[in-house]
Amino acid sequence: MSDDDLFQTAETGQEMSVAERLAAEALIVDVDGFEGPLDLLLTLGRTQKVDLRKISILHLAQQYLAFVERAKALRLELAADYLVMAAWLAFLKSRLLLPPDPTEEGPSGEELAAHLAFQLERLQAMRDAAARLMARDQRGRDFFVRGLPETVERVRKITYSATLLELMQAYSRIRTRDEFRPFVMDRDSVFTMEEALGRMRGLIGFAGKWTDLETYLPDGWSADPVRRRSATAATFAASLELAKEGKVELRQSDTFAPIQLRKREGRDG
Amino acid sequence: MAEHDENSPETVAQPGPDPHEQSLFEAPVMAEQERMVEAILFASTEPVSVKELNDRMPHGCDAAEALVHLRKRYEGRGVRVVKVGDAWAMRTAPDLGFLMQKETVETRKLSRAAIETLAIIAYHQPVTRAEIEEIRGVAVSRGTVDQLLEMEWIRFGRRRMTPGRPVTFVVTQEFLDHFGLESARDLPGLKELRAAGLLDNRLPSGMIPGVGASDGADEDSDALEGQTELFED
Amino acid sequence: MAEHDENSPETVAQPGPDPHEQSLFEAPVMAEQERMVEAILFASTEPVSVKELNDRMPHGCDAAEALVHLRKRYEGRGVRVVKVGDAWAMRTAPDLGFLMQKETVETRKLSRAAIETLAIIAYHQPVTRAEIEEIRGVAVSRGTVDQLLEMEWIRFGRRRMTPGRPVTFVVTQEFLDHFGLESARDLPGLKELRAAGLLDNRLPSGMIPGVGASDGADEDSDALEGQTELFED
Repeated sequence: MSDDDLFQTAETGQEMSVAERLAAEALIVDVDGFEGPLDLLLTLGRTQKVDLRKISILHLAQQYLAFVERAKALRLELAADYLVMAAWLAFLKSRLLLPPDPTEEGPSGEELAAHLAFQLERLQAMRDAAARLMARDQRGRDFFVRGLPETVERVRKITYSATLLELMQAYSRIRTRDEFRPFVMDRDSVFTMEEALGRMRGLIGFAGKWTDLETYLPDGWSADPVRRRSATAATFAASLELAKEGKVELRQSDTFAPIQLRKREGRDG
Repeated sequence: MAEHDENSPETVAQPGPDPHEQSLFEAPVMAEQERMVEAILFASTEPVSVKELNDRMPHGCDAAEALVHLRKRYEGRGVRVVKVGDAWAMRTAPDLGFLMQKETVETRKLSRAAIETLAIIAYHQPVTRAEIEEIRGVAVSRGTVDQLLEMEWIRFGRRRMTPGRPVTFVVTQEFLDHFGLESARDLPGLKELRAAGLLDNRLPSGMIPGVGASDGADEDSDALEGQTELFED
Repeated sequence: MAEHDENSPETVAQPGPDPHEQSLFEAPVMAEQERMVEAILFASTEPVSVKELNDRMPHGCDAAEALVHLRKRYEGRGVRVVKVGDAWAMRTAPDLGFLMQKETVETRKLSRAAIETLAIIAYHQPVTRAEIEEIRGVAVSRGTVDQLLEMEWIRFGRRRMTPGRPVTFVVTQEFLDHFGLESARDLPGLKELRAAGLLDNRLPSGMIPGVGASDGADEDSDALEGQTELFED
C-alpha cells in the first residue's frame, strides 16, 4: 500500500476550498511518511517518549483512534489496513478496560497488548537494522571494484564423440545400402536364362557331338542343389531358345533320361 | 595457451590418463599460484569462487591456500582481498573512498519501503512475502520487491513447505558484495537481535489483524527452522 | 564514510582553501601515498596521469615518487604497474594471460557424413577420397575430412602408386584409443555385425542370403591388407 492509496488527495483536493485544502495538506505532510498502521502506531508510540515495551497500548489505541477520526473528518479515504487496525484497537481497548471474563477463550487483553508491543518493537528493530546496514561501507561509494576489468575470454572447446557402435552401424548402413533395391533376388544362387544363353552361345560352336545338357552347367553350380537347380533350369531354357533359333538340336532317349544337345549343322552353316 | 604446455589440460585430460603420468606434472609452486589468483581476482569486477579459480588455474593448484597467502599480502594495502559468500574479490580499502569521487556511480535512491524490506529479508531470510508484510504491518508493493530483485540484492529461495507453498526471499552474493559482508551471518547486530527474540516470527495465531497475519502464523515454525538452517552452515 | 575522518576530503578539499591553512596539514606518509595511488589505479577505468593523481590525492602528496615505490612492490607479482603513454595503469602480468580464458567443453555428436567417412577409412584403409566417395555413393565434403583430420582420428597415408598419385587416408592411434581398439583389425566384419544384429536392414535377413558373407570375406582381406600397410610406417 503506497501513500497515494492512503489519501486520495488529487481527486478530493479539487472540491475543497483553499483553506480546507491547506488543512488537508497539513495533515498529509504529517502522515506522508506512514506506510501502514504499525508504522503509525510506532510513530505515535515514539511521541509518548517511552520504551516500547512499557508503552501504554491503551493510550496508543486512543491516539490511533483519534487519528483515524481526524482523517475521516477530512473526508480522506482511509486504506483498509488502517480501518482494520482501528477496529482491532477498539476491541483491544475494550478488553483492557473490562475485567477479564474467565469463561472466555482466547488470549487476554494483556496478551494481545504484549504481542502488539512485540510487533512494534520488532518493526523498530528492523528500522534500526536497515539504518545500520545502509550506514555500512558500500561498494561504489566507499570501496570500489576494478575499474578496467579484463574480459574473461570464453573458449568453447568442442569435442566430438562417437561410439564404436555408431561407427559400425554407419559402416553397415553403407555396405548394405545396395541390398535395398526393390525385388532383390538371391543373385548368388540364381543363374539367369540370359546368363545361360550367353554362356552356351560361346560353347555350342564346339558341340559337334551329342552332349549331355548337364555338362553345360557353369563351374561351381553343380555341387549346391539350389544353385544346380537354378543353373539347370536356365541352361535348359537357353537350349530351348537356341533350338528355336535353329542353332542346336535336342534329344531325350527316355522319360527323365538326360537331355542331350548338339550343334545343328547345315542350314546356315 | 602455448606457454604453459607442461601443465596443459590436454596433456592430462586425454582419454584414459594413467595416474602415474599425472604425477609427472607438478603443480606450480605456491608463490606462482598466488600470482595466478592475484591476476584472476584483479582482472574481475565480480567475486570469483574458489571452484572457478581452481578451474582456471593449471591442474593441481590449490586456490584456497593461495588465497590465504594473498589475503595476507594485501593486508593494509590500498586494495584488499575480501571474501564475499563463497567467492573472493579485490576491492579498494574503504578508508580511501574519498579519493574515488570520480569513480562513484550515482546509485538509485532506494525508497524507505525498499530499504526496510531489504533489511527484513536479510535478517529473517528465508522469508515469505506474508512474513515481510506481517513485520512491516503493511502490504509490500510489487514494485519494491521487483526493484530489489532487479538490483540482484535479493533472489527467490526455496519454497516453504506450508499450504500454498509460498516462495521465500533470500539475499544474494551481490548484496553481500555491495555491503562488504563476508556472509549474512556478519549482518550488523544480528546476534543481539536474535538474542532479544526479535528475529523470531512468534505470533499468537489468528489474533492480529492486518496484512498477512494468518499466513505468517502458518509459517511460524518454518521460519525458525529456515533461520537455523541459514546460520548454521 | 564517517569513520575515516583522518583522511577526510573535506579537510583538504574544502572550497577556497587558504594556502597557509593547507600547510598546517602535513602530507600523508609515503606508505600512505602509495596506498592511495594503488587504490586509484586499481579503480580507474583508464590510465591516470601523474598530474591527475596529484590532483586527486591530498595536498602535498608526491604521486610520482609513490608510483616508483608501488611499481617496485608489484615487480614479479601477478599484477604490474605499467606506463601507458603519459599515464599509469595496473595490468595483469602478460605471462598469466592464459588465465583470462575460461574453457568450456562441449561435446557434440559426430555428423552422419563424418562417421560414415570415418567408418570407411577404418575398414578400408588406406583409402583414397575417390574410393570413399565410391563406397558412400556421395561426394565427401572437404569439411568432413578436415574435421576428422583436426580431431586427429585420421591422417594421411602413403600416396597410391596409380595415375595422379592420390593421397590415402588411414586411422590414427588416437582413433584406436578413442574406440578402445587395439588395432583396426579388431573392427568386426560385416558377418559379425549382422550376427550382432547391428545391420539395420529393413528386409528380413532370410531374403538376402549370402550377400554379407561374401562381402564380409572381401572386407576382411581388404582390411588386413590395409593394416599391414598402416603398421609398416
